[in-house]
Amino acid sequence: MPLLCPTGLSPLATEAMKKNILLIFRNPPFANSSNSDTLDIALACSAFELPVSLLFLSDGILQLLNHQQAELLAQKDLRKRLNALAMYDIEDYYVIDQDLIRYQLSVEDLSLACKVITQQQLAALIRQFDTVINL
Amino acid sequence: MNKQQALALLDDEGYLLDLALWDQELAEALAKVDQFNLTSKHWEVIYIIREFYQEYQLSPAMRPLVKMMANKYGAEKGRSIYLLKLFPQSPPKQAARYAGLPKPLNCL
Amino acid sequence: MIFSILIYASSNSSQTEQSALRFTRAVLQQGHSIHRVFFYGESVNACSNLIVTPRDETNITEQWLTLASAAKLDMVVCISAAVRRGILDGAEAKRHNKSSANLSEGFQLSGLGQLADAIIMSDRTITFGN
Amino acid sequence: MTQANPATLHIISKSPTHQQLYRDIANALLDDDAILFIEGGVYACCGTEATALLAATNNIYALSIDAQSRGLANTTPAAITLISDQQFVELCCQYHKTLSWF
Repeated sequence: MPLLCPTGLSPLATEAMKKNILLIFRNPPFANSSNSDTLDIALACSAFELPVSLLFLSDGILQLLNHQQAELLAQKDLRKRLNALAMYDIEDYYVIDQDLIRYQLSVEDLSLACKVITQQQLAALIRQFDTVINL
Repeated sequence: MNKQQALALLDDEGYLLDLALWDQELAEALAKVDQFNLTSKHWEVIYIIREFYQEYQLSPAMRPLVKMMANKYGAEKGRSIYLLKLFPQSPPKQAARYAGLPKPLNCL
Repeated sequence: MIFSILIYASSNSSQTEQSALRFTRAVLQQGHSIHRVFFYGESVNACSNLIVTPRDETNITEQWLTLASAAKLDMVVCISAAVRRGILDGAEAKRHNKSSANLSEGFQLSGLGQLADAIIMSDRTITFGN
Repeated sequence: MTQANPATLHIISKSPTHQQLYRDIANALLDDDAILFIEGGVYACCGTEATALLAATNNIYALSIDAQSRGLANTTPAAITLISDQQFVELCCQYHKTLSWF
């Protein structure tokens, strides 16, 4: 296996500024803290002018369901903070059509205005980003 | 309220320990201890920031605070320069203190 | 190249910390640099100085500290993840009125901005999680 | 300066028991992407899962130490290249970014 690795390369400042980041939400609400942790990364990146996009993949779309009542479980409602994203200039959200179909959902059932992409478009979407974080 | 009474209600960064205790009078008292004068312009920001928290369960950072000010009070007040004149240390942090909200997400 | 490592392990006993440590060593061995190692989520638990490892098991915290001091690593622990899990440095212990601090010397508590900075400053950010 | 490769290195650390994860990975792959199995992910080497992913990309690796430690070093199919920690680092350099699946 020919593996060649250029050492000592670092991004030029201008290159660094052009970086963009995709954050993937893969877990349902209340499962663990990963959705909340991922959201906090989004807010932090926004403070650093790093362009952020969000992908709600698999059970991640369940985080967006309307009519949740987190307070019944004495939990904070993550959707309130998700709704704040637009105020942080984070407005690029994606879901996959198959995930909607699997749970018999439509975009109207979701609390954010997501772009629906097909399963086949997922790989091309990922390709557009310099960094992907998938907690 | 004297300085000692006020400090007892705050953590050592000056944020309210029990958010439920907040009211306007308390905010004025805290400002007085800081020798900081809350004008009606400051109150506009304090109310905006509380509104933001009610809606999003989050103390806003600078960018959303500016946005929200612009939405509600127009472009002149929706500028970071304007907010920095009112709260010279850091508008999101200082206003969150007087608004009785948690410290904004620690980003730096 | 400049690397940063994000660790998001859900338990101390998992192999994830070990994988991240070995990877970090390999990065350095090959002449690359590590901009930052960022501990997030449950992995902040590895940064407590109260961890007692059975004698016949490896103490991962000590290994991080050894590597960090040899390679001058910047090891940052997410402050909000740490504090809510009872990992406090002196300043946080005082601030929250707790009787003791337990963050191992060699780790620093700081905000998520340090992760955003790491992403911007590094050519590669690698996540180790489970 | 050989930074032209825009492809992704997918790092998988869960076993194929996590079927939905593997379906997501399959959808997330382009044919010039690479897969690296680490930790429990190396169990994919002894089932049909890796073969299914092989249809999507030819670049499949497994971390040698993780395969060896789990008793899989000798049963790993020839199509999967066992690599060292050093080669893991080299792969990260070769690909534009990594995406961890766990």
